[in-house]
Amino acid sequence: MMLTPDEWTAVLLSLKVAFWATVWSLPIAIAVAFLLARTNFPGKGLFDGLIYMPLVLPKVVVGYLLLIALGARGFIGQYLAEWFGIKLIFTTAGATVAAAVVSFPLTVNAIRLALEAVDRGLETAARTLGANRVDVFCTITLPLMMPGILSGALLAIASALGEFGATITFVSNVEGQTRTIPLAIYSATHMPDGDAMAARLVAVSVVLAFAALLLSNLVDRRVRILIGRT
Amino acid sequence: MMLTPDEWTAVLLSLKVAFWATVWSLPIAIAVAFLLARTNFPGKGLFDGLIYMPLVLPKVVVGYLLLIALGARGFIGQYLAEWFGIKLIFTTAGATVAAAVVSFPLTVNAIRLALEAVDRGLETAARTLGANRVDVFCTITLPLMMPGILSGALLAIASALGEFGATITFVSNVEGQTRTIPLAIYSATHMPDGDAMAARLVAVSVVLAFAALLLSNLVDRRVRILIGRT
Amino acid sequence: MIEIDIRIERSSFRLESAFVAPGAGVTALFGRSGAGKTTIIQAVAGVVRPAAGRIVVDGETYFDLERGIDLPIEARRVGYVFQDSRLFPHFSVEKNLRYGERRARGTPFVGFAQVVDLLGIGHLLKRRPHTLSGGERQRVAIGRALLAQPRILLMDEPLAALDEARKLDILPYIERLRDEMRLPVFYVSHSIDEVLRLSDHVVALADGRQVAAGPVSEVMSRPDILPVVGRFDLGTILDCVVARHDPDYGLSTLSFAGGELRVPLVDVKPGAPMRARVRSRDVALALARPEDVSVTNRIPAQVSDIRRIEGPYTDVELAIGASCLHAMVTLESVERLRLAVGMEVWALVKSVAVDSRAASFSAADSPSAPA
Amino acid sequence: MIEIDIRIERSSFRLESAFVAPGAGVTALFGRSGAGKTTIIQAVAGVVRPAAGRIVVDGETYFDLERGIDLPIEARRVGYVFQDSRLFPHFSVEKNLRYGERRARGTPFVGFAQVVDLLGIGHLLKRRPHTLSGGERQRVAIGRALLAQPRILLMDEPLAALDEARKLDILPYIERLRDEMRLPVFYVSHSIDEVLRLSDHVVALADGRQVAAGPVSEVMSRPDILPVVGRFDLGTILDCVVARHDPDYGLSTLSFAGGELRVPLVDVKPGAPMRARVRSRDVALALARPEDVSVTNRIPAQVSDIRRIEGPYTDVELAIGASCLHAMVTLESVERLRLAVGMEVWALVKSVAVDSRAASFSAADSPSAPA
Amino acid sequence: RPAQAQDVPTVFAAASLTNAFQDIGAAYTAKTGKKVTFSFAASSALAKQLEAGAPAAIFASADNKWMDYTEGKDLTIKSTRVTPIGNSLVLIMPADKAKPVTIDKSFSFADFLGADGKIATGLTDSVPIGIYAKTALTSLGQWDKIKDRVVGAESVRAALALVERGEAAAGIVYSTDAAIAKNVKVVATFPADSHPPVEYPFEIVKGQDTEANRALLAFLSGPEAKAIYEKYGFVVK
Ligand SMILES: Nc1ncnc2c1ncn2[C@@H]1O[C@H](COP(=O)(O)OP(=O)(O)OP(=O)(O)O)[C@@H](O)[C@H]1O
Ligand SMILES: Nc1ncnc2c1ncn2[C@@H]1O[C@H](COP(=O)(O)OP(=O)(O)OP(=O)(O)O)[C@@H](O)[C@H]1O
Ligand SMILES: [Mg+2]
Ligand SMILES: [Mg+2]
Repeated sequence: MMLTPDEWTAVLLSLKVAFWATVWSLPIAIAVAFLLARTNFPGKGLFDGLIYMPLVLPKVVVGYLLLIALGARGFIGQYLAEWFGIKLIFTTAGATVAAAVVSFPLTVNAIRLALEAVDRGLETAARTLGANRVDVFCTITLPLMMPGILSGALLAIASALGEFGATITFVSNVEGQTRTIPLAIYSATHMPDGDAMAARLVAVSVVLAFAALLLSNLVDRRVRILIGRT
Repeated sequence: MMLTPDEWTAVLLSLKVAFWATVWSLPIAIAVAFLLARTNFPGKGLFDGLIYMPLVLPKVVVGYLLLIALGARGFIGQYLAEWFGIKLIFTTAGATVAAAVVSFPLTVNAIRLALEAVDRGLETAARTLGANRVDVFCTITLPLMMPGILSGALLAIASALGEFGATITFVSNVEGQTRTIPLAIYSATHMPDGDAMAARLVAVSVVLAFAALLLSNLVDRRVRILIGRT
Repeated sequence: MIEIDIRIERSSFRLESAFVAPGAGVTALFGRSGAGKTTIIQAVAGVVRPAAGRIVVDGETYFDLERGIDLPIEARRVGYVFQDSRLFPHFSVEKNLRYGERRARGTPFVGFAQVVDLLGIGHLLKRRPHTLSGGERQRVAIGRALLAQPRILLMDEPLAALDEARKLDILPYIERLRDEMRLPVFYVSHSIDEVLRLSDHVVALADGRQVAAGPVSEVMSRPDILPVVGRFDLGTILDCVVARHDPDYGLSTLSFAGGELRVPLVDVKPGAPMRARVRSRDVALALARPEDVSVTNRIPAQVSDIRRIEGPYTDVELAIGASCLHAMVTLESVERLRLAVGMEVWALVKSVAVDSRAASFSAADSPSAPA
Repeated sequence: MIEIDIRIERSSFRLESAFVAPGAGVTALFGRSGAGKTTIIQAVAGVVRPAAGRIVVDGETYFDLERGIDLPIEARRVGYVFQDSRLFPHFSVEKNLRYGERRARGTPFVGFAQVVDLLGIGHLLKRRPHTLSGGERQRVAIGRALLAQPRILLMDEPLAALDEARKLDILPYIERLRDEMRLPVFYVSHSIDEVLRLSDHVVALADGRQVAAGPVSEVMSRPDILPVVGRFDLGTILDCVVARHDPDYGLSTLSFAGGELRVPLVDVKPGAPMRARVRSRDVALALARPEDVSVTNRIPAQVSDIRRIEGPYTDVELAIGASCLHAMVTLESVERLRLAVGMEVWALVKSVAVDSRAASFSAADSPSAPA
Repeated sequence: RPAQAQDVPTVFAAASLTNAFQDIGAAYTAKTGKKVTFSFAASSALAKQLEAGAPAAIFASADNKWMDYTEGKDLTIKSTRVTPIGNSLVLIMPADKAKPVTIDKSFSFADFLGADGKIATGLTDSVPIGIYAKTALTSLGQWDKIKDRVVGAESVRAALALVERGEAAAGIVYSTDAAIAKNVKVVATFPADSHPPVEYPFEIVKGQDTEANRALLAFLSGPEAKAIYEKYGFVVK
């Protein structure tokens, strides 16, 4: 199957966005999952609810909210630009943020479930052996919740690969910057003669998804052997 | 906050769609999660991959594929209509199918994680006490994975409430039939004075999401007490 | 009758075992940590699949590689008390107990109230498993297995987490199951006391090999069993018949081939068979019948063998009529008394030191009192 | 010194306990299932927070409600061997062992090779915990706790899953920790043998109440301890000094206030203090010094008390010089010998029946041999 | 409910017709007492649904391409086509920066946009407004110079939002959209010869050619409707 150069650009961009969205959101998702599963603080319910918002709102609305918040004139965006020189709108970085935000509830949810399944008795045992909370988290909790983290990462990658609404609304469709596979497919399906192109790109998406799944399954198997859950 | 009758229609329709999508997809998701977590069969990798497809593909493509498959002339849809008199296109049933399909990978993933965390030693113990596999599943496995099922249900409801792309592509935007909140928001943004309406509907989405979360948390707490994971 | 003839392969472990155990009574699985005891239990329960062989319990084939039989776990009706208790965390203690009861087939031989009472778990019924102490958990697990009205009871160190007093409470009940219900029991325990008291049959394992299998009196007097039982627990088992009771003094007299033994009162009708265990270290020897000593049992015997064990310990084998008794004495005593094979001596055994129990297959209709 | 004075509240359980245990040596926590033993251990480890009171170990305050001190678990440096082994499933056996070792502070008092060797787990190092048998798991757990070089060792039924032979291997090592490292140990066990052999101090609990606490010889001879220890394990502890060795016969002579006792050879220098435990049921009485019997220890004594226990069992308290010894004899013997308070008798104790061990706080530089 | 599609005709309409059609629908019901339902979505989505057998009565597309597509597939009836309205293409800017310009062959969009200003419109290869914009820019000889400055939004409304919020320096939208937007000003109208005419063709769907649907189509292109179209800024033909 041959892709046109434009399509190749879209595929590579999608991979880049999915990769970075996952890399950035994972640690934050782990931290948030930890807060939700293990701590209690005032306003936790609200926080919990906010986490699910990107899922429950139409993605276009999410994109619009991102635009309002993180656009060059947005109430956060203007400071990002002023202080750090970070520009999100119309950039790949912005597409990454959109993908990360949309996949965030999924990632958090997967990690949280895994975290709750970790035997706290093992954590206690580690502490009696002289490990402090951080140490325990890194050496016991984190490895034991690896299947959940992997699953969360897979969801993040998959949903980043498929993200359309928030991306196009927030960062629009700029060739080579924000035009990921879904945006290209969207365009294709809106062209009377775009079916072939759409089919090619859908096929690429499917292949990528399978590759991600395969990789995640391989890693998962290794992880499960490592943590003795075979 | 006052909603117009049209808006009320959309809200009630969204609730109906989210409810039925969840009710229908949960048992299937449980069965699929079980297949994936506990069994091995040829083509399992392919099956696993297919489950994630609705997540990885742009929702518009998912809607388009549904249209091709389940539309009145679709290769499945024509038999549905002929044999069972089931019509999905333009109907609330179709919107429900779209919502269920899109949320399916999320639900399966949550349930699968929970299923994998169930201690198989307890299942063995139940079998030695005379319970067959089905009995064990109903009395031991299912209750123990309840937090995961709840979490999966919450994800299903949330994503059904937010589903736009697949719905509008598959069953169009028909008032009272398929115009759920996200579609109503879409329509609102195409009206000169639609911003206020869009904002109202977004607010309703948020409220619904919080209500669902609250409910799920309440149930979750009870479930956790019941299964001794407090 | 229970026939086991299996081979099990594990990544770094291979077990081979073949024995026939009586269809009622307790079969003890014996051996050091990692010997394969749990593995055998698991094979009987159907949790582990042997690589070859067959398992037949009471005429019912659980597993037979050649005939392609492999009964599912739930059809085997085994009452499995796991080494870890495996209570259902989402059920109360009561529901845990009822779980197997509700699924039991055949006529129940034991009732809910009876089990709860015996195990002393009445005050725990409404509790959740995670709020129980280690021993409480194990008691509930035993109750749960019993109430499933199993065809065979598989007990994997069931009493290890229990205190002596509780053990002594529960042991007679297991004996009763064995005697009254004729329920076969496979019993894993590291406590020789428990094993000797309960078992009719012993299977000794070492590193997956079956070292010995047979009736307890036979296996336990084999010298190659020493590393397993430990020096202090060497002893002799005497097959006796209850001769008479002396309730005033709280003593019973048992007669065995070659003599009589007075032991703390047993709750068994005269004429019934009994088994008495006399530990070697509890037997002293005298050259003449000593008078004016508190030792009640003074039995004439003949030295049939003298064997050095280790350190100061010497095993003196005595022939008492057709029976045999072992005494453990110091080397110093052997020399001082000039003991030699063929010498006539008196064996001194304190009544309070004898463990006696109703022999299995007896017609006894009540459990023996704690010895 | 370890000071415990705590109150713990649980939904359906309330524990109150206050005792002072020596800063080295083993303190046994004793009591029936559900009495609160694990709960105390957990409070010391910091896993359970007392509602009130204080816990001071070796001058370091772990917990003090009033002063607002509550050291985090990891700062307490306790070596906790859990009732369930709690090995880390994602590490190999070796990594489990190294986990605490790498985080240990202070100079290590025990090395990796030493621990692996002693526990016989060298062949398991590369294995994963889920492939271990119950006893293997527990051995690894013990090793892991030791290698963390703890300030206090908390052992919750550590040997319950082990076979006798393995127990006998490990016990001397725990004794060695106690004696050489002067490492205080809290020890929960249902085995009186273990407790008596290891402990200097006993805390007896019943339903959350502290029934007794104090030196083992004191607590164990209190009559109200009977329900806990069980009739068979009543006994007397004699504080002795090693008088001389007789390697030819494999015997040692211990002298105590009032007499001498010959016991199997102990590996302790003459002059060193020892402790010997004589079980009541192992003591027989004679009115005259019996000759020509294998019993080595024949000690003149005076009957100071006679008490009926239950059934045929009677406890005869003997005064031997300044010491006291208990004999358990049948009622029949009491009558036959016409035993009465004040009578002169001979106490007969077989050498092989005496448990002797190096008394703690001794200058002994090697562990005592298994008795 | 399959019967409902028969009883009440469903009109497939491009999303940009939302407001006008709702008003016209109300007027139709008021006048005839008959109900009508609408489904507003992208013309492309509607065309695909027709292809999949959606039982719509009338298809109102936002451009000729998709109407040609359905005609080509024999989904709509060519002979019923009416094109009552059109639109014009305008250049807009945020209200606070707006300065009128004239677009002709000499007008440089690059200079107009400044160093890194972006120009927002619909997706240039799929959303109708984007296609028109690309055609216009190409015919003006500007496309190659600024194509990397063109940001394609998912719809006209989204493009408008980008300009309203000042994220894009300028935008190319329909005059109808510009008329209702709040913080933008039209700074120029594209010459009519720079792009094909912007037209909204309506046709009856194959198999729905009933008396009632003809009447409805006639009403949608009739005088009452035209008044409403005008109100919303459409160019009425
Ligand atoms: N998490 C808990 N919540 C409520 N009650 C508890 C909890 N854990 C233990 N208990 C109760 O506290 C009491 C003491 O428990 P503990 O575990 O200390 O007993 P134990 O002496 O160690 O017994 P065992 O020998 O059976 O292990 C028991 O009655 C137990 O049921
Ligand atoms: N899942 C497994 N995979 C590989 N080896 C195993 C597995 N389970 C047990 N083993 C090994 O099989 C051997 C026998 O184990 P088993 O549990 O039967 O021992 P056991 O006699 O019950 O010992 P214990 O008294 O310690 O419980 C051990 O060496 C153990 O390490
Ligand atoms: Mg075992
Ligand atoms: Mg305990």
